[in-house]
Amino acid sequence: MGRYVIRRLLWTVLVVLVVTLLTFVVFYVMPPGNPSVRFAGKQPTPELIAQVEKQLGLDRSLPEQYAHFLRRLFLGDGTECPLVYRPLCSIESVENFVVLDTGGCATGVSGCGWPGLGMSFDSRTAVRQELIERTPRTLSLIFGAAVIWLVVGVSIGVISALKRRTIWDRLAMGFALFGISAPVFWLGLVALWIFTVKLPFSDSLGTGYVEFGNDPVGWFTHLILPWTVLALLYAAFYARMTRGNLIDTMGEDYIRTARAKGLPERRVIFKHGLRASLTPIVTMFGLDVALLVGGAVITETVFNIQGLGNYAVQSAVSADLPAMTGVVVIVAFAVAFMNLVVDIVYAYLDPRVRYS
Amino acid sequence: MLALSLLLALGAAGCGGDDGGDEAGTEASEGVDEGAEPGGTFRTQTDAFEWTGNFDPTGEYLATFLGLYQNLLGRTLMGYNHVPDAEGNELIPDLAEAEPEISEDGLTYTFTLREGVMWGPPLDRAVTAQDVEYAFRRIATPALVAQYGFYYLGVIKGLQEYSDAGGLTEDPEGETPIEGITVQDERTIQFDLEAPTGDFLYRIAMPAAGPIPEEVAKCFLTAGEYGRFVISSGPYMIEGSDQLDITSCDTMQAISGFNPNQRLILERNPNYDPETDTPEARENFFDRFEMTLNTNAQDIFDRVRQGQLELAYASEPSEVVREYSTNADLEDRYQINSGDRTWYITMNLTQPPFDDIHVRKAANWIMDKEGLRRAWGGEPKGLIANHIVPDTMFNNNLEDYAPYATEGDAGNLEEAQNEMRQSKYDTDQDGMCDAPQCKGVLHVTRTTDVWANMAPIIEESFAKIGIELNTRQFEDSYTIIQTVKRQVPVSSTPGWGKDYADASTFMVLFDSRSILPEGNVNYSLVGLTPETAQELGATGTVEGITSVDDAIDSCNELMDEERLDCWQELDQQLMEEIVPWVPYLQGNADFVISDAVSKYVFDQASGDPAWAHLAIDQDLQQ
Amino acid sequence: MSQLAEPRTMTAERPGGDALVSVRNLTKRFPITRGIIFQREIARVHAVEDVSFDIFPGETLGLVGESGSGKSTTARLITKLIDATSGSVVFDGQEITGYSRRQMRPLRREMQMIFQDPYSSLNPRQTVGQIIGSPYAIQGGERNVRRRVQELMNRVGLNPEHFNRYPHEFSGGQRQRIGVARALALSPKLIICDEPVSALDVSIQAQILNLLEGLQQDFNLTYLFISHDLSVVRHISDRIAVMYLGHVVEVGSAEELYENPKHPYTASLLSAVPQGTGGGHHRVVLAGDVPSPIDPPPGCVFHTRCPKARMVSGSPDEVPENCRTEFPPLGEVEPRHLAACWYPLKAGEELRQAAHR
Amino acid sequence: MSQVHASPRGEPLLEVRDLRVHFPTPDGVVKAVDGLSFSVRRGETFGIVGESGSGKSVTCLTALGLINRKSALVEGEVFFKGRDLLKLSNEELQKIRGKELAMIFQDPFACLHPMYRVGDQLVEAVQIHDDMSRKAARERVVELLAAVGIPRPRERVRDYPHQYSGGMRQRAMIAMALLHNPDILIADEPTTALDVTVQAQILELIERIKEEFQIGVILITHDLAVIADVAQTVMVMYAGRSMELGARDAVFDKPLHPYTWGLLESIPRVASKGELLVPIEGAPPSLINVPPGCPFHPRCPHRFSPCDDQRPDFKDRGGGHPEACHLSAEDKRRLWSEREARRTKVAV
Repeated sequence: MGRYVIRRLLWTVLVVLVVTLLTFVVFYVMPPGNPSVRFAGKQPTPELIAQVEKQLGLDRSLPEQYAHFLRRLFLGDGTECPLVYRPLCSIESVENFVVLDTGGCATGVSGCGWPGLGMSFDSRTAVRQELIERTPRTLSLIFGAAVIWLVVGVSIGVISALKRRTIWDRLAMGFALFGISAPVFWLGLVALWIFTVKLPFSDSLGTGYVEFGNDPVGWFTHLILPWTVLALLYAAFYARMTRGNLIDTMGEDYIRTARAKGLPERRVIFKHGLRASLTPIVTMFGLDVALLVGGAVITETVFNIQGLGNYAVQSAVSADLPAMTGVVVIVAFAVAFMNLVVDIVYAYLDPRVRYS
Repeated sequence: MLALSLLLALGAAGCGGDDGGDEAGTEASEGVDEGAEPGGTFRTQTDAFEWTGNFDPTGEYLATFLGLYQNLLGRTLMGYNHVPDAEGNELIPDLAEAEPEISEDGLTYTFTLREGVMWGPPLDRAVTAQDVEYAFRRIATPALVAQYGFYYLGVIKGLQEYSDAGGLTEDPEGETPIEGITVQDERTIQFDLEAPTGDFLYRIAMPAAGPIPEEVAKCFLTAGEYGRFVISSGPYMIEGSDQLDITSCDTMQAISGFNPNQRLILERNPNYDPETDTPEARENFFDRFEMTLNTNAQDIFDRVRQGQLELAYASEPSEVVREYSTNADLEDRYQINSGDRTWYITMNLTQPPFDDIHVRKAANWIMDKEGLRRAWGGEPKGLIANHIVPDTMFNNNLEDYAPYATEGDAGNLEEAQNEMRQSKYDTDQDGMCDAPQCKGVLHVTRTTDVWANMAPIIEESFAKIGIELNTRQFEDSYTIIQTVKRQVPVSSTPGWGKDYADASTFMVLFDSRSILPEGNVNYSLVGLTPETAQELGATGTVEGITSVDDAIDSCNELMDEERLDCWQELDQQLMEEIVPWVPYLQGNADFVISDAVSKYVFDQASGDPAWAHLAIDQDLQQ
Repeated sequence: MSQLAEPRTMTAERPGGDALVSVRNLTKRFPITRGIIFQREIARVHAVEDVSFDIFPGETLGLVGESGSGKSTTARLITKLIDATSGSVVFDGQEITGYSRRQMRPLRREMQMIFQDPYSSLNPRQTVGQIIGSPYAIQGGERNVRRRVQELMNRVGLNPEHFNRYPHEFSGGQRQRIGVARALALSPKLIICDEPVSALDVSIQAQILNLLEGLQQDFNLTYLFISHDLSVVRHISDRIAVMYLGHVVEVGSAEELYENPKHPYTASLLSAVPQGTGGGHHRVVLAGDVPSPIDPPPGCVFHTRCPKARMVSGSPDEVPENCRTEFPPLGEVEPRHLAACWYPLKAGEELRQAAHR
Repeated sequence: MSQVHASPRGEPLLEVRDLRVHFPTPDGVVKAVDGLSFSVRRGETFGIVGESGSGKSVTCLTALGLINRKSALVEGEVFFKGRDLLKLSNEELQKIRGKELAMIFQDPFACLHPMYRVGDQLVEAVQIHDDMSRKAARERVVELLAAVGIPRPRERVRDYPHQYSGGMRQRAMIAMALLHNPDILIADEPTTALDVTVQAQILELIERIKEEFQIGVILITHDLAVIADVAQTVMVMYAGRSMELGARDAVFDKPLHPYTWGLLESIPRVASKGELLVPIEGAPPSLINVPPGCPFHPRCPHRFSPCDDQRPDFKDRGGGHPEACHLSAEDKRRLWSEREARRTKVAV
């Protein structure tokens, strides 16, 4: 088990490297425009462009840029760390690289450090800092929504599987169809319009993100709408999947065995039926959550939650390579990590699967 | 007249302008003024921060920054009163106690700084002439990427040489004096120019030319870094500035009130003395200013409507324009002023069929400009443009100049076909382009709503003279048309605004010396020579293109009325003899404000709200 | 390695005849790998071990064994759907062991397969006519193809008018007839029937078995008939090979083998078959399960369950040493009757007393 | 329809009277079981044989209440120890299921829940009917696993089903069925998915258990040979109806129904080589469109005028061997001996 996890983690690192390399190659092969031009003003001169290129490191070849990226990723931002984000205390210089000792540095923003992700072209802030600030927002969004969609989706799926071909089933599947076909941005705008424009009974339902640490209640109320909107699509998917799985499972021979044992129907469904039909959902859930780390773009934009998805789009539009790679690293890591978690959970849930 | 008004205005500083009456298609130019009271927090949101130089005054070229800095954060030697219309484009002494002494030959400018202008916390000392000189050293430091450094390099004596030597370095020992900048004493600074420069004072009013304190800025010798440490010399400062520990470079940490991606929070600068300023220039009503990011533009307008925000700093969706311009109750919440900007369709002089001037003229004749304005949201969005430089910048002298005027601005097929008949691409002389070059002509435009709405109108207009456009929308359409090698024949992407109220800031778009392989703004390639063409990879008809470089140079040397006349003539020459554009809209600057804004004033110089004059009624804030 | 599994011994079964298929020392081991980047082999499934036999033209060779005995793997090795680990297969005089995919192509039509589940082996989006006619389509006009397909359909007992129907419109037995017709279309020399009737109802089973027998006579076909159902195998086969844990343990004529099994496994297997005679016979119930093919027992693979070996040793817990250490070669015990056993059964010998639960 | 007793000894433990199970579907009513009567006694193995779709499994699932009552129309009576199972509520049935009436199924690979330990699944079955501590329940499970021949049962209770071989799983299923000493064990194709040697083990186990616990066994299979080997009484089913019911020897040696004849002639017998297989023409009918009259008549070579419109009664026409065929007793004897002769002639 331990060895398995270590091997999978090494694999994760490899995946992250491959994905970042791809990002570099794509950026290099299909540049969305020279980002240096933008930072040389509206009447750029070749000298200014060259200067910006030099500062952004774009004057170097792709392999050099990538090597530089890797060095930073593994050794930290080091001396590349501009004063803007240099940590305040406990700096030790080791062969030109500043090693950050986080102990005792409670105050102050330490945007640079390990793993180093470089400076955003766009805002000249440390990408690492940006990600540190944005990740909790996105995670708050995803996990709240995930809880909602799991509870709602699975419950609806179970009800509709058990009350098959009744009005309940039809209502539930109608909901699922609506959830799947309603575009998220439309839902988001409608939700906002209803709850902040037409029935503005609470400002706290509106857009924006409130830090949990500052105001837990505000954090919660501000996230209710985005959670619901984001969860709706997934709840619909999960309801459909749970229904299908449960209907299949309830036709399995071992369910018949459970009934033949004389188990009450409730126990047959909840102990024997659900266990088997929810196991595949675990896999989907893990991957869905991981992909949302960089993919909740529309929800984040509509509800003005400045999270990772938002950052991904913003950096792609402005050709902000370090920011893009930063998000890619996080998403790749999240996907690989969630896969590992899913595999472990799956092996726990389904004894037929073993770590191999 | 405007160039004249420069000096006139200097004499009349503080007394208001003499000719601010021209409406120039704007309404409510006086704004709202219902007994403005001081205090409160002015809240605005934007749907995107797009700093180009990360807020460092030396490099930052974003118009938003210009307005914020000049109104609230920094004093420049020369400044503006932050009022609408031509009066708002007039210069006043700001950090300087009076207008400069200018030598007879126009080469030497001597400024005296006001007494009592202090740096905000944590500096707490007087602003000196050395601080101004230091700003110019920064402009001349290549690593700091001064994006409009061309306004000074090669203009002020010795500055280019200083730049060539590398500018500021971490080792101050090697510093050499700049020949053309002399600090006579703490409060007196003298500039010596290479040649007479008619708009030099406008240039001096730009943020980069304002004072910058060396003790802080010396720690930041890479582009954009100082933006997180900007020390105020104006009425407001970035929140948290007083927390900045300037004992050494290593102790400094970014000021908390500004995060380039998320927010700009300003509070009153305790060291600002209103005595050093005039209420005409700055009234400074509110106590605090917040500009934050809201990725949902619709939500910004909803919040303004509900009074949760005072002003929407985002472009209005057309529904909002329609609602505010048709609902009488909302009329005074929708503020429209001339934005001193021109929106136009650019035609590439090297690419067929636009390498034929008759085709370009026909395009001007046929274009349904009224249709395009409708796509923008209609009349509130601006006046129909008939030439290059916005009328406000010519004191409306060319208001009636319309070489391709058509009825209802909807295009004139007869005139267009007359032109087309003279073109080599109309082989059968029927007024319709019939050459293969007119089929599938690449038309680059943006993906956003306005441009998507315009595309079919443009296509339809061109089709009337036989030109079939192949419209392609790009997220980064500017990058595409700014790359010469892409050889884009026609694009409706661009628009241009002034840096300051001199036509030179428009004419640079036709200067052949500014044609660059990438980041090129002379999209039409006016003045392209076969040699440059080869160098840059431009193909097509590269011979026989008229250059206006000499005309630009000669106008630039002039001052006052002559200068204005010179530019007006050049504008007309461009429109009739070269025809690089189809200008269609003199864009307005329109803003939606909430009930709580008790005083609204537009700042003509920056094209933004005059932040320094805005006031709020806290009782109406939600 | 068995030194007796030589061609001489094998052809001795039918002197004078040239085998259509000659399998010699065929071995297939499936590696079990672990690791993501560098795959390490951690174990092997001994699916087929050192198997040798011949199939003569016009005969039906039955291949019986329980699940996991390697009978289907052997079939796939003969048709080269998978590659052998070692050993050789000679088909119609050609050594095909090293043949590439391209070289196999002309031979493919000469050896066809009929599968257990006819439905999953038929393309649901093709009509019956297309399925059966696809081999013809390359040559000849459409009319001609249709005529020939309909002839075939008629021959296998399908209504030729159902030419344009899809597989799902047919019952299980009819689908198997489609499978048979498809296999016949190319006039193959060898048809490998892999459990062709196991999924069918008894009444239908008989129809298909009769059909296969009839076709064999009409077209002079050679069958390799794989089944776990010993009654069916006995009914249709001329000769039978019995497999256990990847090894062929006994080969002989159907009659010989059923009446007079030589290998204790064959004997136990036969006695386990319900006779339909009212339970009067004595079953030899083998103890335990078949060992794992990943780690087969050393020596004779059957020794862990062999009642005869226990009879020889005289103790229920002991077996003779050679059974434990050395795999017995497949040798001729009686004329044309081969068995791989150190202590083959004598005629009429009872295993019952050694059998235990 | 008259009550039918095939075997005279003992009192009936389970008695099915005129059972009908019909499933309404959009395509029509599926008459899965259509008027079926039989009874099972203690100590008897009652074999039901028939092809797929003949209704043999549905019969037993109905008896256990495992048919969704909402989707099926069930008529008739199933008397078990004096109670009509069809009139019991779901809760009452639950108390009987797995306790007095136990069932094992065809595919042991699919019948155990793959995600729970075998032992836990059995313990659950113990505890659902007996108020017993987990520990005691586990003891009972180990005891029974040992009884059904699972080696090292104390260790193997902790295994998951996939760690068991097919035979062991079927043994575990049998152990589960026996936990509460049921009166009747219904075995639905218990050996079909198993290898012959394992099949022999399982059949022997069932036989031994029947003797030891004196229970009634209903063995459902399509395999005539298995039935012939282990059943005392045999019922042949076709299209949801009983065709013939009698003592094993009577049914196999002197079968009275042409369908039984067809079945016997279609299977190759290990014992006798070279017999001609005489398949039954055609295919079993769809249960939605069961042919009128005798359901077998379209495939019957001996059909005559009443067969196609009159449904033959299922009744004892003498000899305690009821069947449902219009042929006269004499014709039946004659035709069967003719067919026997033809079949064996080929062999000789």
